Amino acid sequence: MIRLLSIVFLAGGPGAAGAQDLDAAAVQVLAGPCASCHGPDGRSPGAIPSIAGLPEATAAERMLAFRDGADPAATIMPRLMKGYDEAQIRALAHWFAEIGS
Amino acid sequence: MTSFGSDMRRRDLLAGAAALGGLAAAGLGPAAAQAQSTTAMPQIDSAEADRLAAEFAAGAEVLSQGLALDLPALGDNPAAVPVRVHVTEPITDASWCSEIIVIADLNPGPLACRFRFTAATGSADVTVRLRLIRSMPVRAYARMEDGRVLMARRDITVAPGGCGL
Amino acid sequence: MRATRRDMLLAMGAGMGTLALPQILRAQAAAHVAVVGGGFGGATAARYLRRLNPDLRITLVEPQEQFVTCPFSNLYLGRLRDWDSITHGFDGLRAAGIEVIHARAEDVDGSARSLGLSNGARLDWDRLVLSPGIDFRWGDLAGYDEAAAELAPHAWKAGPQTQLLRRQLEAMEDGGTFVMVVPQGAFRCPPGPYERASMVAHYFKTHKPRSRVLILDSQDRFAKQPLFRQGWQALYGEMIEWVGQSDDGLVVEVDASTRTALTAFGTRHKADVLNVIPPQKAGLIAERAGVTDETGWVPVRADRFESVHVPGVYVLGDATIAAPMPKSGFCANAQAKVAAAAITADLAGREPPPASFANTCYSLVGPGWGISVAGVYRAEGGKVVEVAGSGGVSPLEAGPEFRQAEADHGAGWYASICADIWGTA
Amino acid sequence: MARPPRIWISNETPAPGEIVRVRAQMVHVMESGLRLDASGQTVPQDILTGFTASLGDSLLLEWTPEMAISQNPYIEFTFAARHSGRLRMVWTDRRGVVAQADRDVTVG
Repeated sequence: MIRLLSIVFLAGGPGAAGAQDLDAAAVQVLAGPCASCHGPDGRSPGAIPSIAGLPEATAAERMLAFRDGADPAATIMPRLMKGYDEAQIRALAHWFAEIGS
Repeated sequence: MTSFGSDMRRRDLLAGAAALGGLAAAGLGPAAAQAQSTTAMPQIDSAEADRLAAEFAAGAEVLSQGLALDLPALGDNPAAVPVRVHVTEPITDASWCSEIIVIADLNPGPLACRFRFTAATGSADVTVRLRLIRSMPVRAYARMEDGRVLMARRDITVAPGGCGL
Repeated sequence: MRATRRDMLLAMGAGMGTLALPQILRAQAAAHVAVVGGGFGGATAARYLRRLNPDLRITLVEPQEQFVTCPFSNLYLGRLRDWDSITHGFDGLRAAGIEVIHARAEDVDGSARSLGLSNGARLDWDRLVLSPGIDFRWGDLAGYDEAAAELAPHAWKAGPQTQLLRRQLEAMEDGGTFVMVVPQGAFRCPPGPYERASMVAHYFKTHKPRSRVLILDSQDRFAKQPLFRQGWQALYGEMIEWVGQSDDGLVVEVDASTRTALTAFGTRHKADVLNVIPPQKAGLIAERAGVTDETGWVPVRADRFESVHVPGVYVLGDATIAAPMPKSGFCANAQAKVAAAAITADLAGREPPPASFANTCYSLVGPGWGISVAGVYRAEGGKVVEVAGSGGVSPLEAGPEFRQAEADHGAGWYASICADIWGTA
Repeated sequence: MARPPRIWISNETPAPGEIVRVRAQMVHVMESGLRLDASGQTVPQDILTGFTASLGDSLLLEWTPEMAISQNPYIEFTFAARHSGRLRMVWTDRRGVVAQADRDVTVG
């Protein structure tokens, strides 16, 4: 069900904090809490948007905007995204893009 | 309890520092914001607490019986931790407690408070509420009129429960 | 016996070198994980273990055939939710290939790696997950015991107690007083009492507008305090009164038969409905398993939520000492995923992936008025730490759209996490 | 003073020698002296420095709080009721006496 993914960092770049730890198992753990709001595998049954299958670049951009406080309509996501570095955010974007594809 | 530097929890320190800073109990703003506005820092070890204890004992042998120290093992609100100290042996006209001190080892000022009693008190049983900056040993010493010094000690885990406290 | 087989496998692996690896993995994949507790921690652990390794044998032990969630049970009290919507069965877990046994876990033998059940069965396990929730320290609050709880319900474990409290609220005459007693010491769901006060006030406002809510608190501050107070003022005016410890809010004795709460400074509060939330500790099976410490809660290794006392036993949720993570359903769910990954890795002889947790707690102050707190956590030096700069509560100055969005997100969170855990929406 | 101290006494008419329990709490900011204000200046320390309890002419208890004592200081103590008299409790800080509370105790 969950495929083992080889994460390729297109934009995280070498030397990004924590990037070397981000094998598939690590990203899966990182993505664990996402499901609590966005639904299993990012497929939401309720009022919170699904994130499975979002294009990777779009998802990363949105998460980074949340983190940087650049989305005035956001509620809780800025507070959550401040807990992740850019490499982690890009790995999450990749993870949920792959799940939906 | 020996090494205190390695197991420091950020929130533990933040909330504790806020408690000592004096803001936490007022319920103003998130803990992180409070913490940024205080200079409260824990002692790095129990040296100052030991010095206070030695000063209190003044050379007398310290007995680890006869004094009870009650505090919760888990301090989930570091701004107000109830601490009870009482002499467990009978207080009589011939044998009574004249003084008690409470020491919070790693607080910025480890001496938390001092009590003095008289022959008229007929008892030695006190409860106060402490603010604690982090997990630490708490101890109490009692001086008996016959010259004995009694001591009790408990470790407390300070772990504020979170959720927007 | 299990341990012996495990030792043998390890020895075989050592003896045969890398060529034997596929066989070992297959053999280890048939390991048995027993999970005690079908709530936010346990059911999540069972489901995620199954996802991470479809070959594992997984048994979930839960006495109730239907699990009623504490989250959103306050909305049931406020008549904003019906009972069925907070009740979840285990068919979803069975469909995922998890064996579900409806019995109570009675004892744990950590060295023999076995688990005794109330139906007389014994289960051998290779790894055990305990997610026992809380039990009450009956007797810590004078006058409040299990019999008293039938008159003055705690409703702090969702189920018959919740229904009893709602019946009492419904039977109360307009103009009555609902009194809530908030305990000393760590308790499940720090914002829970204040959301409950909000929901009872909503029910009063819509059905019994002359009634009032009185909160007697053992502390001088509480979770999301400024946000709750702002919402109370806006939605309920003076209906909710909160009395902190410094204002004589600490209750030292309860008389359930007269529904009276006595404070430390001698004030007697007579309630028409009395809700006493008692002091708490880890669920009883944790104590029996030998994983609790002198605090009554369970210390765990933060990177995997394995007991520091009994290897091979993983403990999740409200029972654990995981501060700064709060005792919330979201945290239990997040911890379960970390533990499932750690168990899977451990059984395969790998290091567990780095732990990462988050929490989001929504509270409903009134219809369309939601507030939240969030945090992101990781394991560091054996402790859970909050990631610097992350988390925090909803802004105090937010407008109605923001509050409405958070109310909607709260409902969305509930739908998602229930789907994630029980496969129910 | 925001309001008078809160007092509870287990028995105001105790038997001779009975151990009487007293709870007392007053409103005080207990400013630790470790806090910085919005402009980064240290807020001066302002704590309760003393508390005494006496029964008639007999001193029962002196308490010297330090900055570790929580805001709105709480104290609970006991004494043996050997004679009737006025139980007087006095709180002081750097400004002097900030609160006083009296209760009559009649030993019978």
